[in-house]
Amino acid sequence: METTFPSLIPLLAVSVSLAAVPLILLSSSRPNLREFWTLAAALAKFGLVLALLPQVLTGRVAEARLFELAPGIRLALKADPAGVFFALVASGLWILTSVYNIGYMRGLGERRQTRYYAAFAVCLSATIGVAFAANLLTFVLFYEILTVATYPLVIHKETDEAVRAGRKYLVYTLTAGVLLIAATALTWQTAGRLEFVPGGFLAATTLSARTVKALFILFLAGVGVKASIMPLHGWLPTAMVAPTPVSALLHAVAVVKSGVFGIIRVTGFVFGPRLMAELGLNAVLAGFAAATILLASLLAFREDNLKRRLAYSTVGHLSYIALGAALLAPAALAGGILHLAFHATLKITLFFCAGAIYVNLHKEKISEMDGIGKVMPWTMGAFTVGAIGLAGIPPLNGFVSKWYLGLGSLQAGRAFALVLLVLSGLLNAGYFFPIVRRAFFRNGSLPAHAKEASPALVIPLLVTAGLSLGLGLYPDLFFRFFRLASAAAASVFGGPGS
Amino acid sequence: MMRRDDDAIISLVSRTVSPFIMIFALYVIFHGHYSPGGGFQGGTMLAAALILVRLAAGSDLSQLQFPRSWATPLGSAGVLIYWGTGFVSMLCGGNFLNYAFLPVSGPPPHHRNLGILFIEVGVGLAVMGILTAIYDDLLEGHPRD
Amino acid sequence: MTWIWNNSPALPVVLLLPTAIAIPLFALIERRLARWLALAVSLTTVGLSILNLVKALSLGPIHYHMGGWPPPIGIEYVLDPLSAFVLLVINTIGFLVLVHAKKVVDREIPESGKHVPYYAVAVLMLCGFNGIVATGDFFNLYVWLEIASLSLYGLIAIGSRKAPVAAIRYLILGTIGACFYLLGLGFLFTMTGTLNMADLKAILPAVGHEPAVVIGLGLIVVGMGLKMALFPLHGWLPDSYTYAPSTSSALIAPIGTKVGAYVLIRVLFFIFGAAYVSRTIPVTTVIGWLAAAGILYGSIMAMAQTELKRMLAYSSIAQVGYIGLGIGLANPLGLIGAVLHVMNHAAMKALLFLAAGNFRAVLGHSDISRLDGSTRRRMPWTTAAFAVGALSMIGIPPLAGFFSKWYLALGAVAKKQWVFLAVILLSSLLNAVYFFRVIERIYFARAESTAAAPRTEASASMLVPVLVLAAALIGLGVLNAFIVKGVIGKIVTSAMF
Amino acid sequence: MTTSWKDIPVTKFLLGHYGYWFVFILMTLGFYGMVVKKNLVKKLIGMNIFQVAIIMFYLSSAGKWKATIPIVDPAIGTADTARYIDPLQHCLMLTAIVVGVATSGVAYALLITIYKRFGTLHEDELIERMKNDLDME
Repeated sequence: METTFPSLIPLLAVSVSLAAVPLILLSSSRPNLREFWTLAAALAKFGLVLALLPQVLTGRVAEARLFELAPGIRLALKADPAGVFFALVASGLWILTSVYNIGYMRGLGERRQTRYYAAFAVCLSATIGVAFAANLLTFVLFYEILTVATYPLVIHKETDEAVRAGRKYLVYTLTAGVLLIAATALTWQTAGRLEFVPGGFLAATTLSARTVKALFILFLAGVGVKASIMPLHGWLPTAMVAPTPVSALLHAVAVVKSGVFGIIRVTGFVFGPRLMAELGLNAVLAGFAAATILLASLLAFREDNLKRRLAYSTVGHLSYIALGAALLAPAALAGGILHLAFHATLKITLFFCAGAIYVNLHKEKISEMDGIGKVMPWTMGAFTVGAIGLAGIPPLNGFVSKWYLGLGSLQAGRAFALVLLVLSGLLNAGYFFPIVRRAFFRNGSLPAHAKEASPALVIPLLVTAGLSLGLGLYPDLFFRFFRLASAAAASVFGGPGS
Repeated sequence: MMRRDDDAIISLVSRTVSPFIMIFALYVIFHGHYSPGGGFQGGTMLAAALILVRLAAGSDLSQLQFPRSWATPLGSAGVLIYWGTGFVSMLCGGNFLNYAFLPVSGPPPHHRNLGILFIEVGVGLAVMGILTAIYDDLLEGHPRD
Repeated sequence: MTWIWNNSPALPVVLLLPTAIAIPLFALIERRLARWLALAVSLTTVGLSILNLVKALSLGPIHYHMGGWPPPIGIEYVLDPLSAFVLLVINTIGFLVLVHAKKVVDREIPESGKHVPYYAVAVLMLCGFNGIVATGDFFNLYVWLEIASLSLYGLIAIGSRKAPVAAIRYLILGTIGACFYLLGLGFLFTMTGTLNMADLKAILPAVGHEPAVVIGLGLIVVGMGLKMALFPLHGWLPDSYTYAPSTSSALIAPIGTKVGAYVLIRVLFFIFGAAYVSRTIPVTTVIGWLAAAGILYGSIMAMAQTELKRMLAYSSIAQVGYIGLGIGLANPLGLIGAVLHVMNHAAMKALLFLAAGNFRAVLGHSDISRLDGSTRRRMPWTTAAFAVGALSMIGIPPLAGFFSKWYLALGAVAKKQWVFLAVILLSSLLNAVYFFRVIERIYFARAESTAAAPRTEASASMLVPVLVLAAALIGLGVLNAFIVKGVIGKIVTSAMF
Repeated sequence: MTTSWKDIPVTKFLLGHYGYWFVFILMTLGFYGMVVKKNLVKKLIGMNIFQVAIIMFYLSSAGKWKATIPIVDPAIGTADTARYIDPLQHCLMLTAIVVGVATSGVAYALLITIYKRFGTLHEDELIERMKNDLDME
């Protein structure tokens, strides 16, 4: 059973990057200082999140209860296992992305870098806020801030295409936000509480089945857009016009994972497994997730643009996590939560690779990538690692999470999910390995002076690739991801709703 | 805007009648606090007297009787008299317009009597000034062809 | 001090009225005195409003008998939490706009002879609004209403070449509104024989079933609907706001319509009571549905506009609809939403109109299609504040605009009015469409000329109010629970539900 | 027993409220003028008629049968207030008249400005000329 203790660390973890924003803006004319602030904030944030880890592993949950946002609803932050898990992933990868950002932005000589770094910092604050939100209103608050803060990043290039993508992004996410607000208002008004409780709190209220079902649909639509569950995924491939680090951190980790994390919060901490099973809500979620996994994998084949292919792959993998939440088995949920981290390291590796290729050779299309493996061996080596991982082949971490998902599907007595996972693994291999083959085993027409990308680009992607491998071999290494995920899953299934 | 066909009779009659209207207007104002009448009515009559002359003698000649530039300041002064009466009673410890607290000698009914008289005078001035100003301004604003 | 303490309910009106008249007189001595006098008196009223609000919250309603005559014979001024709160909002916004006014007045009012009258009339308008809100007497309210309206017509007509046409249209409709109010009041008066609000409230239950009372209430609602531009009685609004000088729009848009809303809230929930207006006669239901239609209409029309001020004007129609919706819900949460939105929308609209004024002052126009990246580079602070205001209008937490929608949404859920809920949420999205259109141009459209535009930010007097309002939007949003619990909670408990 | 035509409920209602019918007709006339007439001056005249109708309405509610003006008459005394008509409405309407005058003043000032700028007071023509008026500022 978890016990809470008051602590300011969650609040600090959220606000440290927010505090960096004015500093970044003020030092806009001195790029080195500006990037120093970003890196400092990233390190501080990661350190703060890490400081929460020992406590949460012993079952003690740090909690920062601030003033009331509305009568009866506080702005409250709680570092429970699931939250710490997500915060660790997001803040840890922010450090790497920051380093990568510097190489990428300077390599391309992008304009408006100050705005870019500032918006990035706000996004990270909002993401950690989403992770630590202790109730639905706080969650909504950070969720909406995340939406708005990502918008400048999506249309950073300021081309017509980028502006159109930005509009599409806003239409999708703001609509979702509005539905989420509606769901929250409905919950507050009917159930009278909004605090996340492991195992859910709606079961303890006397809501009619119809209301609960309506609520579930609203919530699912609300968080489903960021989690890009089909048919709500349309914005994600379009948003790939953003600079690659944005796609890497936000569209593989922070933003989309906030959506999936929202699904976990809603299913595990609002509705609870028992209520879900009683009303058959899990079948709805599982159905959508399963369809998304399959369709996204198939659609990925069509895309020649590397980043768009990665985007479809992301859509599919996000639904792994949603599926994990829908199976209502401890192992499946643990697997889903694990996949949240493991997919992040893998996918960020792939995006970093795509970005490095773009900076170095200005190539975006897969069909033009013949032979680049010979020029950029480190980059494409890391790419291969990521591809193997996403296909779920041992010894990479993608296998571990998939293994637990598979276990969970058997635990829940739903073998179809296992079949689906295997099939999806094959499809993943099907759309990633040709790229690897092209890169290494074909001769392309590349400029003679082409060489490996700059260290600021290559080191982060090697680190993430190494992380993927390390976590595959020892899932509990470094950050106790495995224990955190199991603790979170156990709390949901051991909670009052089970 | 003097026109050649100005009628001597109209001019003479209105000039003669105007003072009498004013006298009656003053009567109405100063008896307003205990009999029918008061500042509004009296002020309107005063304005009527002025406007009558303006109509008859033309707006240029009538300036000799009551210059246009006086109208708005007089109106303002009227409002300020009204306000001042209220404010003085406020300063002397009463509520706004509570004449019983006016700093004059005599019993409270006397205060009230005097207070309402001040008010009527203020209102009368204000109404006269403003109505004349409206007339003048509208005339001035009209395009002369 | 005790003198101020004793007279504080009447003092705002008592000070504003002579100042409005004294401004032209003092301006004869020194023209700049006009502005300073207006600012001084406006700041004083802000202070007095704070005092009054504190008094009303801690000591209960304050009654002030004009002339020492107790009601129902005399006219009384009543400051309960509702009126004290609305007064504080009005006076604060009024002060900020007057601070901002200097450069806009210089620029947008071409004839310098009209500058002094502008300040005089603005102060007179504030006086009228203070009177409307503070008075406890229905006929006195009518008189203040007309004083305020006449000043409004003047403030609008002072603007561009077409402004007088907009003003006369507003005048005709506004007078119809006032006449309806007066007529409705006549019906109530003949039935009850009193004009004092508290007295009327006490007598009403005995005669509530009489058709004359129903007709009277209906007429008052229509009249006030006209004044607050409740759809479909909004016809006067877009032109008036567009052609008026920016500083007038910034004064009228946040305050003008709110006063109509205040009177509606006062009459419906404090005189007649929610049970009467929602069940005996379904007035609030009608208001609610009209407001819902108005929200959609205003938002959609706003999307079609190419001129910033006109867009904001249509957005005002939608925002007034929110208040109408809160009234229409006729439950405590709806009332919280409505009252909170009175404050939030006042702050948001003032901010946006002032920012539009800054655009006009610096760029010489406020055409959305001509705004681009250079705008942001030339005036970074104004654009940033504008963005905050726009996000608040859309309803992004934790900005103020989100929370009024939150309470309205809760009210709609409590009443099981799903259509209203849908309208509130849909309008957020529509707001997003037309505000992001502007934000997109300001921040992300490439400048026509690639030459680096010099930074020509608006002057300090124009910038400070805008930034203060932007900060206020964040503050009011984050701290809304304090306001809702401390102030609006008391308003709701004193209402008749 | 013969019932007079005056006792039929409808006619009784009509006759019993004849003052109000007068006011009502006046009001409708004024409202008609405000809404339908295209000339702005006529609109204002309609507005004034409307205001006068409301003033009449108030005053009619003050009247009492066989009562006199509200000035204390020693012959009547103050015991029976029903002998005096209600003075309140007259005071109120005095104010309303002043308001009406002020409104008219502002309105005519606006009309003069409009006429100077656009050369017409007819609404349709005005809209037409405003469209052609290029001076947006």
